[in-house]
Amino acid sequence: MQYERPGTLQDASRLLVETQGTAFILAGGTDLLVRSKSDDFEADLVVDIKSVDGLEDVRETAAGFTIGAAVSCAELGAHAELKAAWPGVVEAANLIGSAQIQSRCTIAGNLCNASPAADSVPALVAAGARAVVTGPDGTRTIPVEDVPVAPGETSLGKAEIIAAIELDKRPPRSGDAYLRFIPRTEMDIAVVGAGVNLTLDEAGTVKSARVALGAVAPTVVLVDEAADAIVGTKLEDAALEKLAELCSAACRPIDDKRGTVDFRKKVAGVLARRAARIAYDRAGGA
Amino acid sequence: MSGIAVSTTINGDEVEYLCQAEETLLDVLRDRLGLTGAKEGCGTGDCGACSVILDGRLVCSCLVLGAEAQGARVETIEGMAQGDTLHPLQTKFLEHAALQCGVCTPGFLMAAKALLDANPDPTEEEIRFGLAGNLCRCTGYDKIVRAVQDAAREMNGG
Amino acid sequence: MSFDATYHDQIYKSVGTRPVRPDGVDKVTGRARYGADFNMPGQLVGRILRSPHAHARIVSIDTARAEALKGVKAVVTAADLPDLSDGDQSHYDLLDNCMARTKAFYDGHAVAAVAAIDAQTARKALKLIEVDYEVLPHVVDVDEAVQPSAPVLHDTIFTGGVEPKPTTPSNVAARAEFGHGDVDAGFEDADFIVERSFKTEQTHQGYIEPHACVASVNPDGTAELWVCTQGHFVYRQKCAELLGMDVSKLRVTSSEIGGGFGGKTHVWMEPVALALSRKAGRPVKLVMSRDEVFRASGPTSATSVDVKIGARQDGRITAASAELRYSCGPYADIWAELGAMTSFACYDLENVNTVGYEVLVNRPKTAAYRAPSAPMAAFAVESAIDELAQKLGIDPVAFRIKNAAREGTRSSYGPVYGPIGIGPTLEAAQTHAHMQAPLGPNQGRGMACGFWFNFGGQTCTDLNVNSDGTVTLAVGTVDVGGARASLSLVAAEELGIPYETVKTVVADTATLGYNDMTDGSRGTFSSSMATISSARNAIEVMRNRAALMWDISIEDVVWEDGQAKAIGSTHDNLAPLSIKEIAEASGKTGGPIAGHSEMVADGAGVSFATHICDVEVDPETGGTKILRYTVIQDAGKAVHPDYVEGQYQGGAAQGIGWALNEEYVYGQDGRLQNPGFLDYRIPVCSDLPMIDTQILEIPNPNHPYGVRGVGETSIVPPLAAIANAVSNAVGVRMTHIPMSPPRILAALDAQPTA
Amino acid sequence: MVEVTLWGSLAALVDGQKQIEVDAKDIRELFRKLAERYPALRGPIENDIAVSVDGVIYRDSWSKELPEDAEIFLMRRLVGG
Repeated sequence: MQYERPGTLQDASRLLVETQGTAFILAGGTDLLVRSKSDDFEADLVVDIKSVDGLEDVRETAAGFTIGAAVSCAELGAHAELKAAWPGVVEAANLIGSAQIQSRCTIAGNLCNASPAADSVPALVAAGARAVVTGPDGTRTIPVEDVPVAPGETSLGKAEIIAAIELDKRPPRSGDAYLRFIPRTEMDIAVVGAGVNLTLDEAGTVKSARVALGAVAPTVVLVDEAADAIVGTKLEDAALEKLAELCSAACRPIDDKRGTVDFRKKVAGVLARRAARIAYDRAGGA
Repeated sequence: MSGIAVSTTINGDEVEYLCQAEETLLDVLRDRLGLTGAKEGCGTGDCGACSVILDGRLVCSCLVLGAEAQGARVETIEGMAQGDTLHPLQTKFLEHAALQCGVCTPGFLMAAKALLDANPDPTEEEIRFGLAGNLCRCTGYDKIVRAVQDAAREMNGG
Repeated sequence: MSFDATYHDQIYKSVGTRPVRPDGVDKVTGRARYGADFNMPGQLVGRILRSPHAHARIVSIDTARAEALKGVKAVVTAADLPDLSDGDQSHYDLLDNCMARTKAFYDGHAVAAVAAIDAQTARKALKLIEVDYEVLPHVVDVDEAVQPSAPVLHDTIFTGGVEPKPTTPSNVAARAEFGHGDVDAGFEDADFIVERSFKTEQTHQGYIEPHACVASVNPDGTAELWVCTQGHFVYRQKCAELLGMDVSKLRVTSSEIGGGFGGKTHVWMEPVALALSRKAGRPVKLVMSRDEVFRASGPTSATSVDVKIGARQDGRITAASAELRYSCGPYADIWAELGAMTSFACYDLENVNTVGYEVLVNRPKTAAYRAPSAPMAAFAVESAIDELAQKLGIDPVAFRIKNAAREGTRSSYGPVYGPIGIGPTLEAAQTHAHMQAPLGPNQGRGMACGFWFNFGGQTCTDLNVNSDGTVTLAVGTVDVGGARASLSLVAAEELGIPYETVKTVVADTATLGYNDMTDGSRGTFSSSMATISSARNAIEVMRNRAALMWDISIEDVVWEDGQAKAIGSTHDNLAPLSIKEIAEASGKTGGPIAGHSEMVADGAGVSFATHICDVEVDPETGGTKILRYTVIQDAGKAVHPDYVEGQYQGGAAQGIGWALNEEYVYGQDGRLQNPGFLDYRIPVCSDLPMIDTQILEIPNPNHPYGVRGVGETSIVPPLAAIANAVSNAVGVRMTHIPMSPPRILAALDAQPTA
Repeated sequence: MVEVTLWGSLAALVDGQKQIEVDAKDIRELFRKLAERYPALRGPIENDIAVSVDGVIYRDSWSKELPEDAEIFLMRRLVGG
């Protein structure tokens, strides 16, 4: 195995283009190094992008936020402006693993690992986040939900690298939230995750909303019909029940070591309802 | 296969080593540098027994490549005491019997140090969540939490 | 001089205090050396190839390509180990578990091993070993394995303990029955009967330190083994027996041990490490990965238990019965028998009957896990007891007190009890503030009792008085959680000297006589007894030396407060001689001063505990939070109360994990789905509250200080205490452990809506 | 003469008897006489048996004396964690 630590995206991309063997991008490494412990794992090249120029910080722009691919989730949690604007995204990112994992893991890595249970992804999808993808053919910006295509698989080309995640500037009266269910209080993979992002009008009625679920299908599920069910409401009980019902119905989960189909369906609705309530409060809804 | 040459700082000392690309920082510390205080309990970042502080941040050294330590500052349990003076956390762990088998202790001490460095006066809940990445199977955590509380009190002059 | 082990009440100076442990500084500075922290010159890296199949015949193993790989120094299969087919069955099984001879019996069963110059080479070599398997049907579930249609693991096993002997082989290795009276008549006499079936899933001890050893076999056949173990003398014995070595040629040193809880009482890979070293002619280090620990060490049994208890309206139990099926892995053992013995041990019963069935399944060999087999039986029994109390409309604590065993009660496993602590722990629970604390919505309180036998066993210690009057105590029981501090306290107490002047070490097998393992809660109980004996022998020597120094008769010398005093009116001018003065003169008065002891430390005394637990259950997710937890247990005498509390808290925490989340999950293919700490969910710090403890001290009459074992009993009540709490919180009786959120939610959903 | 109770699986080895009278003053003598009378017990006595005397379990103590009126049980040797 070869280890490289390029200084530019171009060099990183070139290393990936030129390799004949199996290559992996290393940012936080909290997924890649775990996989590497398996006797079945083979890698010829690891490209560490932590020294790549421009990937190491969070930039606030007129349009919103650009989060470099090498920014650790712990650093996200310490970014006051980002946290104020997108508390749901940040809390989702901060749920990934322990303090030790937080020091290393990144949301771009969480996205590229393409686990159906990734914690930050439903929150990012609900937030309408975009991935800035750089490769030999230039740079393209795609919705975050277009990155994972199946468990462990992404839409990225061989030499493409996510350079950053972009989040919009917040309109007034907006809030987001992410909740997950785990059996313990820490250190687990989400059995179900739910992200809700919404904006209210001046009367406190939901003007727009996005609802995304994790760990209930092969990839993150954006539940438009559930979002529609709360638009135009003030999250009255009936609206929340409808939201929960539609979220449960949108699930296509499996039975596995972490949970059952029935459990995931039911809890997806419960969490979406609770997350919506938190997002609504954060948006200033009464 | 030639090794990767790494220059780093460990517990304040400049250290140079050669390692293979596959080797983790934990492998390097234990097998190449003889610093066996960090333990491998799982190899997958789930138990925290290999915790070290890398550039001021707590990490599982089993999830860091040895090559990544180039130019970094690494703190391990072996550097926690200053000469023959134990760190207050070490003293309080002893006084409170916060260890039974002791194999998780170096990781807990590093995690507790990182926690108190960032938050000198944590609540019980903050301590419990701050240490959630470190598994202990002997103590039920009770005496560990009390030791950290007491150390924080002492370090804050109280 | 014969040793008097009977209890004598006394005022203690050292025992009962809480000093810092002698091995503490090593452990907080990272200097303590555990299994994997030791290296030898020229050492190779060992790795084991494991079966990916739950059940498969090994048709052939071709190691040629692995052996040809550059850097590979030895490859070992069962063919390189002694064939014990015609010998003792338990030895055959033990070695077969270390390296499969004819069949792989579980996912993870070792089939071959390599020793190579480094980890990468060893990993490559494993991939070059070609094993031809004939995959066989498998069974992992304990209830499925007893069905006549189940695949049979061994066609040579016919259920034992059954007359007439069965004619067809079966996965039920043995049946064992206990009890007395007439349960049928007792149930006839009952006004209320509770009858229920319970299941518990398989759990692992979850020690943080994986198994690790370094083996070095010399060309002359002598060998050294550095290993993390609960009993290095036992490992020496077993390795020597399995490999056909002289015991004297194998020197075993126990490393610091990073947790065992019963899991490090058997050899798992140590004979393989020795075989690799012998073949390679170099030292070999063999360390299990966490994945290997889960797949191929010794978890506890999965169980299925049917319980029936009847009581009269007045609250007296009239009869109790249980049928218990315990999984053993692929080899016959006595786990169900222990479950059958312990089930009703807390109670005074006229009519009781328990039957245990040892069930073979395609899972790893079951090993002891802290009070082995008792927690599962207690879960079933204490759940049923709680339900019966509810039916009777009696407070669950009062109901238990009314039926509790006491001195003179014939236990459900046979013998009559001496003085015991079940009643006092229950009475302490009844008056504990925890019992009166208010509960909120979705919260529930549960309590339960637990029993464990405890035992003593073979023990040997050496106490050396150094030339400056300090003391070195060498013991042979591995220190799993602070025993060196406790034993130093005991030596200090007996000698009348300060704790700080005693240093206790764990000696290796070449420097001390045989000691049984640290299991059965025996470490402090038995080694403290031997330490007291050693100290008394050393005092005898020192009285002699003092007599010589004074030139008086030994009858005129007594030992008090760490010094020799001359008694009698003719000697009242003689100033006492301190241990230091006697030690300093020892070169002239007869040489080194030491006290030795070898004994069978019997009379451990049974142990009881009562736990109280409050939980809150989220009715929408089934998530359970432990709000408050209290442990009340009899310690006999708490030598070092910190470590007694630590045992109580640790056992409770393990029980909490078992009750709520820990379980082995097998796929349809018979492979373990969760061999790691990510999905085998042991409690993390944020999962638990502080765990309150109350130590009761009801002296054990068979120990000079009244000490009882304390290590194991604390894991017995939690499963039931938490199940009772959850059942009370949600209004549904929980019968399947762990009570994971999906199981709780499913139980709630299965309830008819009111 | 002491009365010894056999528990669990052991009774099957002595024709289903649960109680046996043996003239023995200590555990050594008890084991010797039981093994003479019931050869099937020889193996278990060697490896698997402990003796409970008035509720206290003795695993390895041959010299333990057996008072006439003592409650004596042969039990399985226990294992622990």
